[in-house]
Amino acid sequence: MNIQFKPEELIISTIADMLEGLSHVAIGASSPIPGSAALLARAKSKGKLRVSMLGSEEHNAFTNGGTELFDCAAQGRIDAFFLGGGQIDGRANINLVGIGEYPRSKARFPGSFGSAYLYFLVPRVILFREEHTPRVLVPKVDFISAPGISAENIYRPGGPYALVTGRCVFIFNKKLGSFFLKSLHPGHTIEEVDEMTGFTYEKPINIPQTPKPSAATIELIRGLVADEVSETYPAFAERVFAN
Amino acid sequence: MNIQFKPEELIISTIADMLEGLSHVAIGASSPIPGSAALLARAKSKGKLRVSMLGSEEHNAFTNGGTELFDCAAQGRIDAFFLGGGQIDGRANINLVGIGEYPRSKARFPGSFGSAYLYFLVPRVILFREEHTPRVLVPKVDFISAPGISAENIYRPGGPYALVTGRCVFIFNKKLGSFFLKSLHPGHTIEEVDEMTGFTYEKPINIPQTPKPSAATIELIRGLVADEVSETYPAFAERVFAN
Amino acid sequence: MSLHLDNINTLIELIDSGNKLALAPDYSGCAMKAVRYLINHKVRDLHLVGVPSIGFQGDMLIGSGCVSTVETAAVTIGEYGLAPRFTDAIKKGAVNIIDGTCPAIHAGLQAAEKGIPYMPVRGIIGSDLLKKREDWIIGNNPFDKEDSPLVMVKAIAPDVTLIHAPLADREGNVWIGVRREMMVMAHASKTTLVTYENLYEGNLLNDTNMAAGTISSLYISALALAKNGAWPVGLFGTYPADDTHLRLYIEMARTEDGFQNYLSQYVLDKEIKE
Amino acid sequence: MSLHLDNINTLIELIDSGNKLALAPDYSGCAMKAVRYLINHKVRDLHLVGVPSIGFQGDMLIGSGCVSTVETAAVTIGEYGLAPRFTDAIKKGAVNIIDGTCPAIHAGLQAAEKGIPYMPVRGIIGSDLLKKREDWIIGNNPFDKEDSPLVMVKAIAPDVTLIHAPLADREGNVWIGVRREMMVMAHASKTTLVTYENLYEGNLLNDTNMAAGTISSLYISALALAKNGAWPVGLFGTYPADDTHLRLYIEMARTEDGFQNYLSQYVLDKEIKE
Repeated sequence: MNIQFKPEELIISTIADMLEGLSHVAIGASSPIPGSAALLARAKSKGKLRVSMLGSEEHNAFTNGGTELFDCAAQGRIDAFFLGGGQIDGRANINLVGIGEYPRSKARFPGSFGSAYLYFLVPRVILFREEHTPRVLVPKVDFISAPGISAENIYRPGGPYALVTGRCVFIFNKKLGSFFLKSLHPGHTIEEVDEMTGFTYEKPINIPQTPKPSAATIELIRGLVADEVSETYPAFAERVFAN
Repeated sequence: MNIQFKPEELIISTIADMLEGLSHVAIGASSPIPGSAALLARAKSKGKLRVSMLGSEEHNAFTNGGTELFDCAAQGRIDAFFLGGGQIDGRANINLVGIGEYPRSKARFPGSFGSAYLYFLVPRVILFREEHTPRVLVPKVDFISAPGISAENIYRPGGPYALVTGRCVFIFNKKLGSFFLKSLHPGHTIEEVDEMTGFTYEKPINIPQTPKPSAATIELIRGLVADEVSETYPAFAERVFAN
Repeated sequence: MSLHLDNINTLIELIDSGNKLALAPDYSGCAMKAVRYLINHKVRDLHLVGVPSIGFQGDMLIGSGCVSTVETAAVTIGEYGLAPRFTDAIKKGAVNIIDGTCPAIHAGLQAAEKGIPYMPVRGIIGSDLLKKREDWIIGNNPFDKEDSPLVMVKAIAPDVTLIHAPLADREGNVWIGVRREMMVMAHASKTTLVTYENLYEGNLLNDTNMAAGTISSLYISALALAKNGAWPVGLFGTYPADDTHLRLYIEMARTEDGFQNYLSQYVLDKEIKE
Repeated sequence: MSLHLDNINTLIELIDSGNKLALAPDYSGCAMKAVRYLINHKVRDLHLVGVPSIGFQGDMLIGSGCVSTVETAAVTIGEYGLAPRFTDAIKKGAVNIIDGTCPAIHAGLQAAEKGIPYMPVRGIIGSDLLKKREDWIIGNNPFDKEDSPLVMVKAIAPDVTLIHAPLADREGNVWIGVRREMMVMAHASKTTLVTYENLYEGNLLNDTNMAAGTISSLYISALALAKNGAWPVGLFGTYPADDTHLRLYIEMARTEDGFQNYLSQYVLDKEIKE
């Protein structure tokens, strides 16, 4: 059986698998794909997974203002979070500030948000950036909004777990402080990933393909997840899930 | 014209005069007389004075839980507060903990509450203790819940302003670090106060009498104040203000 | 994922001897019914934390021998007088007292809420309270060496918070209104146990007005319905204290024997059979 | 003691050039109408504090030349793209940027709320943010020398907080529901100015349900009614953003000229005559 799916659906399914067995996943601003993945994982967990999604009324239990997400993470009550980056390097450093000399960046991004904190405190931080080019995945970020690794004496229960792009999945090896190519998305090649990645990374001899979503998963994505995520991201839901 | 009034009414009127011109007075637990005085001052201010009274629904604007009173004081938004003490000494140290060796006090009081903080941060702290005996007004307290004076390098916008008892009014002189007898309540003598006060204090040659409440003030106390304070202290209002 | 338990007994089993147990003062949310169960369970060596003070429930737990340490800004039963079993335990040295002050207790809990090791607090310096506290250290303002020293209060992370609330919903969300210190307690504690007066039909978080005063079920470990659960103390906005009964308690608890009589009449084996 | 002003003009006169002005992000309470007045008043040298980020109002104030410093965790207009006037000002070095991170901004405001000089915050160490901040110092846990160093964030005390809220009452109490960061802003600021969407009949503090989400008038310096006061941004629980207008803004503000056109069409002298 050959199931048709969109690239976004593959990524949603892939990220959702990384959330299996967790209790609480938080989603920051402007994150429709991580949000969809979390809602999919929630559906699969039969409600055991709690999702706190910024901007959602239905999936947001925070009642203590802007500080609660951060306090909650510090209390160890958030298992996974998502971060992106204008630049991401091979040490999993992320740059949400700008390109070029700081502060007069020649390309300025919005800013670091809570990354410099949540990257330290949330055990499983999944980096997600759909664009997989040497412009984004660089040897060394121009500005470290949040570092991928820390010295041993730094309190850091959290950190990078994986990097998911439009082409592949990397797993971060904390001991080595580098990424390991875990799988290539269907239709993408190692040569392409090599060429489009600005940093060096480990890879296995035989590179597996990112598992395709099952028919049941696709059904869940297009049904419940599409419906639920449209509350917060109507434009995204319309674009990706509408037939 | 000779107006009849109760000792409590004199004290209420005396304390209310100390609150004239202020913007915000807070009242802690179990403080019916300071509470009545604050409500009287509020009535006289035509509502300009805000009263925040623990236990009141009508006169309590705090919506941020137990921490708000203390934060509010630190912000400089509380002009006056009241403290008592199982013991009070001539340096305006107060003891809310117990008599004798700590911690196995032979007489144990409830505890220090917020005194160790509010005494430092509220500009005008009025000490009030109806019982005026050598047992309460001691040369030196057995335990300093909160000190009357602090070294110059200690951040202390607040501190003791006056001590009002059932017999007289003392004003605290911060420079000298001692009390000054300001007035004797009608019917009380300097000999009696000398005998009943365990600490030494300054006094003028001619000791004034504590001003008696005017007829208008008495009317206000028995009318509006009695009514308002009965919300929080029904037993007190019944005992003192009922004819 | 229901956190609702059938009865208070099961709820109380989540409290172990030796736990650091945070409790509210009489004017806030006191789970008095649950406390009577706790006494029946013969829990021992509790380290009570009054947030920032405790009243009748503290006195009863101390009198029942459940408590080894009391950390609080006060043990107070307000206008009723001095807390008789607490006062007696202090005199006998039967309980270890950690005297604090309200804002420092709030600061310690807020530090735990934020996952930071301590919080600076103004005031306190020169108080004898400071002499007895190893969890308070005098520090400096790193931004202004000329500034006053200030007290650094160590984080207070209770094992368990036990409170009574007016409302809870089926999801396990708990409404506490402006009694926000109970939210801080829940955030700071590993386990939060709640008894509640009434079930709220619907989801408290879905009503914008109610949500502002609600502790999310995220922080609630388990809860159980307890009608009149704060009695004989009052519950804010719900019912007043039972003045007659509280005066009776004060009268009986004046002596050790009288307190034991109170226990057998009103506490021991009573609640279990309810 | 009414804090109510007849019009937004009088409210805005309470903001001076050079003030440190705290603002909310687009998803919270943005006093957009008041911001248009502010632009008309030609206020200069503002030090904006985004709590913890700012959006359209920040971009407009920057583009109008009202701002010398932006202190924020982000300037973001969400899905609409990059904030055009902010990005341009950074490129030209026309504005001083103090890049922060959300929890540190909240911590700085909470320190001001508590009257303490600083608050410890976890994380951050190793971020380049730290290199540029003199108001962040690395310190230690005084209770455990083996523990990780941690950042001490200096208190942030804004001169003025300017927000828009769904409801206010005649007493000057302001309802903000779960958008609690606006309460912290008010507590931390010397002056708090509020525009509000609707007048609440009665006293918000007398309704137990509403009180939990209300900032007491104690912290409100002045307020003014502003119908549709958050437009074109949305107001939580009240109305959504005007998507079409915001896209138009983005389009026009792409260039300096386009932005000036936007100002003359929608901002300059408009509000004054309303």
